[in-house]
Amino acid sequence: MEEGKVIQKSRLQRLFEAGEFVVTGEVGPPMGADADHVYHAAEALNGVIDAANVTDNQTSILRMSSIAASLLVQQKGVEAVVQMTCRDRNRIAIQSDLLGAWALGLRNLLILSGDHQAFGNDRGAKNVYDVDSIQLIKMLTDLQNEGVFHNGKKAKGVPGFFIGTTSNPFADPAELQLIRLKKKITAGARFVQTQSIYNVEKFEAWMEKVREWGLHKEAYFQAGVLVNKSVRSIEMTQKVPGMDIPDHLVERMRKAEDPKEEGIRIALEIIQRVRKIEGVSGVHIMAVGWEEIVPVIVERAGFLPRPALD
Amino acid sequence: MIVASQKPVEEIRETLKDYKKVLIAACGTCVTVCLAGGEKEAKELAALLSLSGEQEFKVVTPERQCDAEFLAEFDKDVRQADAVLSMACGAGVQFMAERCAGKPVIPALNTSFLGVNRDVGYWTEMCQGCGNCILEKTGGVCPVARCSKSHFNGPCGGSSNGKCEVDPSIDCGWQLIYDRLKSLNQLHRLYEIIPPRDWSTSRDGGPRKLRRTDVVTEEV
Amino acid sequence: MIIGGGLAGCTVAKELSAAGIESCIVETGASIGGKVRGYGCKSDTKCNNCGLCAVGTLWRDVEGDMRVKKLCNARVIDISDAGGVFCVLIQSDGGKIEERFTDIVVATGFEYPAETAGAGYDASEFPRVFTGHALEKLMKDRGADSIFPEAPKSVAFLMCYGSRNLKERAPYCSRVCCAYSTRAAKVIKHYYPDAEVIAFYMDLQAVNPGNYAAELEGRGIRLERCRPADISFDGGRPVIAYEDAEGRKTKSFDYLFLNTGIHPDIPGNTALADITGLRVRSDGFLAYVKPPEKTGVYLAGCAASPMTIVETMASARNAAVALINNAAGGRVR
Amino acid sequence: MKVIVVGKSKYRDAFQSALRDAELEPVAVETAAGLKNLPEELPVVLLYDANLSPLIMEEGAAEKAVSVLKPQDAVVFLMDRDEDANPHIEYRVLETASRLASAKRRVTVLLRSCRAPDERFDDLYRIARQKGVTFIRYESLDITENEGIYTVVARDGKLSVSIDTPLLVDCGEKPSWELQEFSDALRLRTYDGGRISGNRWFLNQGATFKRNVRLVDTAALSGDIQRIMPALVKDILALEKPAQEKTAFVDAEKCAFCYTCFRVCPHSALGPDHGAAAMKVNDLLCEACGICVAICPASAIEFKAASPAALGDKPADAASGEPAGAASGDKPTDDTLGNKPAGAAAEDRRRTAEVPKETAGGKLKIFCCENSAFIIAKEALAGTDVKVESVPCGKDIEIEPVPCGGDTDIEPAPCGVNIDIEPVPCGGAVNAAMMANALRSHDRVMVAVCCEDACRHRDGNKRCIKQVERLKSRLDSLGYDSGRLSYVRTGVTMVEIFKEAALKALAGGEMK
Repeated sequence: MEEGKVIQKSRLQRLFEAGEFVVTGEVGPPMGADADHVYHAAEALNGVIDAANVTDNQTSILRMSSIAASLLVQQKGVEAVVQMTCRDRNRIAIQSDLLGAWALGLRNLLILSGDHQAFGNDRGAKNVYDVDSIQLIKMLTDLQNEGVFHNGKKAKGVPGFFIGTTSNPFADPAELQLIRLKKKITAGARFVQTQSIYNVEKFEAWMEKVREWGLHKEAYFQAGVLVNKSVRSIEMTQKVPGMDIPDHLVERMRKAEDPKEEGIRIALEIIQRVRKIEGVSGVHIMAVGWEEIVPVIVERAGFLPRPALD
Repeated sequence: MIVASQKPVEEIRETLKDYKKVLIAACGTCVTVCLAGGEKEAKELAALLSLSGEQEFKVVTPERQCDAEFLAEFDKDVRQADAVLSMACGAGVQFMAERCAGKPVIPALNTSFLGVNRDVGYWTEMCQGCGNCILEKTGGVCPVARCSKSHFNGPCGGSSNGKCEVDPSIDCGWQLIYDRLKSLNQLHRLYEIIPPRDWSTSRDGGPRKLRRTDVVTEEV
Repeated sequence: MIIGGGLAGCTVAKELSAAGIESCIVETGASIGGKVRGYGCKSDTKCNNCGLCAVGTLWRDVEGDMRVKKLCNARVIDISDAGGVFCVLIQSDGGKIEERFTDIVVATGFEYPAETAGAGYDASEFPRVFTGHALEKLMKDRGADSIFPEAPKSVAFLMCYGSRNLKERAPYCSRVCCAYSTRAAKVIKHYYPDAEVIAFYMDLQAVNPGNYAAELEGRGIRLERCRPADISFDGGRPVIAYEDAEGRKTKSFDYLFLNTGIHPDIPGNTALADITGLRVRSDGFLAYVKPPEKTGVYLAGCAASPMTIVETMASARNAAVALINNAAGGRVR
Repeated sequence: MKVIVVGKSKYRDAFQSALRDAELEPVAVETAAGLKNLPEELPVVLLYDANLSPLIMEEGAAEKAVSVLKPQDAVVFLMDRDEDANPHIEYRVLETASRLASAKRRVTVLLRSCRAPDERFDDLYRIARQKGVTFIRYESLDITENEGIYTVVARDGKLSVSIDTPLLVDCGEKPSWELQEFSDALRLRTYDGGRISGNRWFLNQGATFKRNVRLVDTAALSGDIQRIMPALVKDILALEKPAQEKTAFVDAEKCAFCYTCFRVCPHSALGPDHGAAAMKVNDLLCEACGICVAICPASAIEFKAASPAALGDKPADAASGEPAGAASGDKPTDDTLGNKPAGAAAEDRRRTAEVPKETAGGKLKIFCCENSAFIIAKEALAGTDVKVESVPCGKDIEIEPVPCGGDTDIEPAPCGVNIDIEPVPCGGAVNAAMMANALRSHDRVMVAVCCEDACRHRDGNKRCIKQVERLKSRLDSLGYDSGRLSYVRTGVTMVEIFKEAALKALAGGEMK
C-alpha cells in the first residue's frame, strides 16, 4: 500500500464496524442499455437501505454490466455492492474490471462463482471459471494487503474493497459448505450474505455451527430474505436447487386471501427471528420482480430511519 | 488417442511416501502407446522407486483402466496394497479410484490431450473433444484445438510465416486450414462467417454423458 | 593353408570355417592378429570410419575355432605339387613338418622393412617422432583424456612420407595414410583442442564424404600443401623446414608423425612368388599369373596392393568365397 | 529360391541370367508399387545405374563432343567425388580425358581431393599425364557462364587458376528419385540426395541396413557381372536362415500395436500382422539387437531362440559373428499364436509383473555391448574379480579373474573388487528399468556402448546414452547420487579408455 494514502472505507463497512444492524437490498441491471431503469430503482431505495447489491448477469441472463449499473446506483445516493462472478471473465478481465470499479469510487464487492450459463438464455456460451470465487477472493486480498498482483507485478494504486461473499446454509453436506465458507473467510471475505432463509430452525442450527467455528467473529453475516409476491412465486422458489422452503409456508401462501400481504408477513416474521440470532449482523432483502415492496418491508420491520454516519 | 506424460518422479515419490505397499497399475491402451504409462514405464518407475528400499511395489497392467471388467481382474492385488498408483489417463485414475473403496489412488501421469503420433516419441494435439465437429468446413484441420485462440473465422494478426504468435514452434492452425482448403480447391469456404458456436456440447455444458439408446435396454 | 595370420588370413579362415572347410594358418609371429591387432580405434567422440570395429571378435573367434589350425612362429619353406594337392614344408618351433593342402591363400600382408622410410627414427632415440605403426599404438593405448604424457602445443603430420617417391621405392599411393593420419589428427585435436595441428601433404585423398579438406580445417587442423625440405632436431624437438606461398620457414613441434605408407616385403614376396607361381609386380606387391581357380593359389589383403582394413577384409572374403565355390564345384587345373 | 531384382538398369537382363545360372529364380520389379505385392523377406537386389553425365558414361559421346570443339578449346572435367562413391566412374573420367587429350584437345581435370583407389587408377592417371591432361587440385571453385563459355576459377590456398571452356563436364552423381522411391518402398534409410545409407557400409559393402536387400551399383561393375556373383549368391543363400540364434518375438496378446518397434527397428524386421492385431518379427531380417525389446512400451517383445531347424547346419562361429550353441525351443508358427516362446515366462492373462527382488551383487555392474566393450572387457578388467552375469546364446564366454599386476601395462584395479559384466547385443537393448534394477543390487552401474555413429544397429548406442541421461536426471531429482550411473563410449581397441571408465565408475566419477 502506498504510504500516506488513506483508503476510504465504505458506508457498509463502517456500519458493520459500528455494530449497526445492516439492511441491504438489490438492484438488478436492465436487459438493455437503459440507464433510467437503474436510476428509478436506486431512487426508490435511497434512505431505505444501507447498500444495494448490483447483480452480475444473475442466473446467466445477459444484462447491463454490474460495475456500470453500480456507478449509476451511486449517482442516485445509494451505495452499491458490486457483484462479480467467475463465470464470464478470466483473471485478467476480472482484475482489470475491478481496478476500474475502484477508480470509479465503488467500494463494496461481493464475489460469487456465478450461476452456470445453462440457467440463462445463452446456453451455448463458453464458461470461463479461470479462477473460482475462493481463488479470486484470495487474489484480491493479497493485492489489497501487499500491493502486488497474483502475477507478481506491483500495482500502481491499490484498491481497498470491502469484500463479501455468499453462503448457503441449506446445502448438503453442511460440513462441506462450512469448510468452503471458512476457506472464503480465510481468503479474505469480510461479510457473508446467505441464501434466502425460510427454514429458520435450520438456519439457527447453521449459525450455531458458524459460532462454534468462530466464523462470526471473522466476518459479518447477513441473512438473506426473499419476499414472495404470489403462490406461484413461492412455489417456483421452492424448486430452485439449494432452496429450503418448509411446506407449511407454501401452504400459508396458498390459503391466504391476500397472498401479497401473506408474503410480506412471512418475510417480516423471518426477519424478526433471524435478527435475534447471535452472530447475524444484518439482513439482505431480495424481492425479485417486486422491488417496490422493499421500502415497505424495511419500514414495517422497524428499520427506519437508517442510521447516519459522521 | 489420449496423450499423457509421466509426472516428475520426485512428485510421485512424495505422493506415495506414506504407503508401504504400492500397487502400480499401468494401462495397456492409450498411455502405453504414448510411452507414458504402459508396462515398461511402470516397471521402470517401480525399479526407480524401489531404490529407497523402503517400499514394496507390484506392477499390474489392465488392458484399459476405463473398463470395469479389466479392473475387476486386479481387485485382489488392490486389496493387498496400501495405495494404488494409477498410470492411466485421468479417466482411468478416477475409474480405478471409484473401484478402490478405502484405498488412495494416486495419479502418475499428467493427461495432456487427444493427439496423434507424429514420430517416435512425438505427439501433437489434434482434438479437444468439443462435441460439435466442424472439420468439414475447415479442410480437416480443427480450429478449436489447433488455433491457440480457437478462432473460427481465420487467423489472428499474430500469425506470421505460418507460425503461431504463442510459440514459433506451433504451426498456425489457420495457415494449415488455408493450405488444405487451397489444395482442395475450396477456398470459398473461408468466406463463410461461422457463427458463435454452442459450447454446451463441450465441457462448458458440464460433465458429459453419452448413451446409445439402442444398446441400453433398461432406462436408467 | 593360409600363409599369414593377420587380418586377411584370419578373415579367410573364419569364412572357410563358416563354410565347413578346415584350414591351417602359418604365421611367422608369436600369435595371430598381425599388425592390425596393434592398431587403435580412431574415433574422437564420433566414429571416424577407420573400420577397425569390423574386425570385432575375429581374433577370439579364430583362436577358439577348432576348424582352424594355428601354426605360429612358423614359416613356409617350400611348396611342391603332389598330384592335385600341395605338399608344403613348414619350419616351426618343433622343427620341419610337411603337410598337404588342396589350396593356398597368400595373405602375407605388408612389412616394415628396415630400409623403408621412417625406420631411421627409433623410438628410444627420437621419442617425439612417431611412424605409422607407433601412431597406431598411441591410438590403441590412449586413455580417456590423454594421449601423450604431456599436453602438446604443436603437432605436425608429414603425409605421404616415403610414398610416391621412386627413390624410396614407393612410386604409388599407399591409400591409407591420408585416412589414418587425418583421423589421428582429429583425435589429437579432440583431446587437445588448444594444440596446433599441421598436416603437410602432397595430395589429399577423400576420406569422408563431402569436402574433406574443409571438414579438417573446420576442426582446426591446418593443411599445408608442401613437401618439407628438412627435418632436424633441437633438443629432441623436431624442427621442420618447409616452404609455402610466403617463402621458406622453419617451425619446431612437440610431436612429429611420419605417415609411412604400406610397403611390400620384397624379399619375402620374391621368395613366395617362386614357390606359389605368383609374380612380383614392379612395385613389389604380388599378383596372379593365372586365375586362382586354375592354380589353387589365392591372394588376399595387402600382399597384393595397399588396402584399408575394410578393403582387406573384402578382398579376403572374396578370396574365400572363390575358394569355397571351387571346392564345391571341383577344381579343374 | 526367388530373388527380386529391382530397378531399370541396362544390366538387368544380364544380371538375371547370371542369377539363373546360379540356380536362383529372379523376379523383375520395375516400379516401387510392384514391390508391395511381394513377401517382405525375399532377397532383393537393387540394381542401381549411377545418374551421371552421358559424356563419361556413353560410348562415343566423347568423340562426338570433340568433333564440335575447336582445337584450341579447353575441356574441363570436374571430378569432385566422395570417398564412398565408386572408383569406376573415375576410371571412366580418366579414360575419357585421355581420349580427348589424344585428339589434341586441351584437357584439364579439376579435383578437390586426390584419389588413388588402386593400381588401375594409378595406371590411368599416369597415362593421362603422358597424353597431356592437366590435373589441378582445388579447394574452392567459382564458375560463371557467358554465352556458352564457362569461366572456371579454381583456388587452392593462395594460388588460383582461371580457365575458359565451352565444355565443362560435371562428373558428380545426381540424385535419383527412382532410387528414392525404391528405398522408401523397401524401408531403406537414405541420406542426402536419396543415396542409400549402408549398414556401416565398410562392414559389408553393397549391403544395407536391411539384411535381405543388397545394392549393386552397376557403374562399379562396368558390365563385369560375374565378378560379384559368387559373393552375392552366397549372401542370398545365407538369407534362407535367420541371422541370429535368437530373434525378437512379439507376444501378440500383450502387443499394443503401437508401431513403436516398427519405427525404431534399424533392420526393418518388424511389420504388422493385421490378423493378430499385433506386430510381428520377421525372423529372417531380425538381427537380435534388442532395441525393440528394450523400448516396447507394453513389454510385449522378448528374445526367443530361433528354431534349430531354421538355423539348420549353421556351424559354430559363422559369418554372422555370433556364437552358435544352445539354441533351443520351439519356433512359434502362425497357427499357434498362443504357443509362447521358450524362455518367455508363461504369464497368466492377468498380466502382473513382479518387481525383481534386490539381490546382492558386486560393486560395479557393466552392461557391455557385445560389439565393442565386451570384446575388450577381459583385457581391461585384468586384476579385478569379474563375473559374467548372463551369456547370450548359451555359449560360455569366460572372463577369468586375472591376478593383480598382470602382464598388462595398465594400472590394475584393486583386488577383490567385484565387477559384474552383462553382455548385451547392443547398447540399445539396455533400458532404464534394467539400469535402475541394477542400481538396486550394485553400488555402481555403467553401460559401455560403441562410439557415436559406430553402432551396428544404427542408433542403439545413442538410445542407450539418452536413457542413461534421462535416468540420471531422474535420480538427481530423487536426491540420489546420479554419479552411480555412468556410460562410456568405446571401441574394440579402447582398452585403456574402458579401464579408466570402469575405475572412475567404481570411484563414483564420470566419464565424458
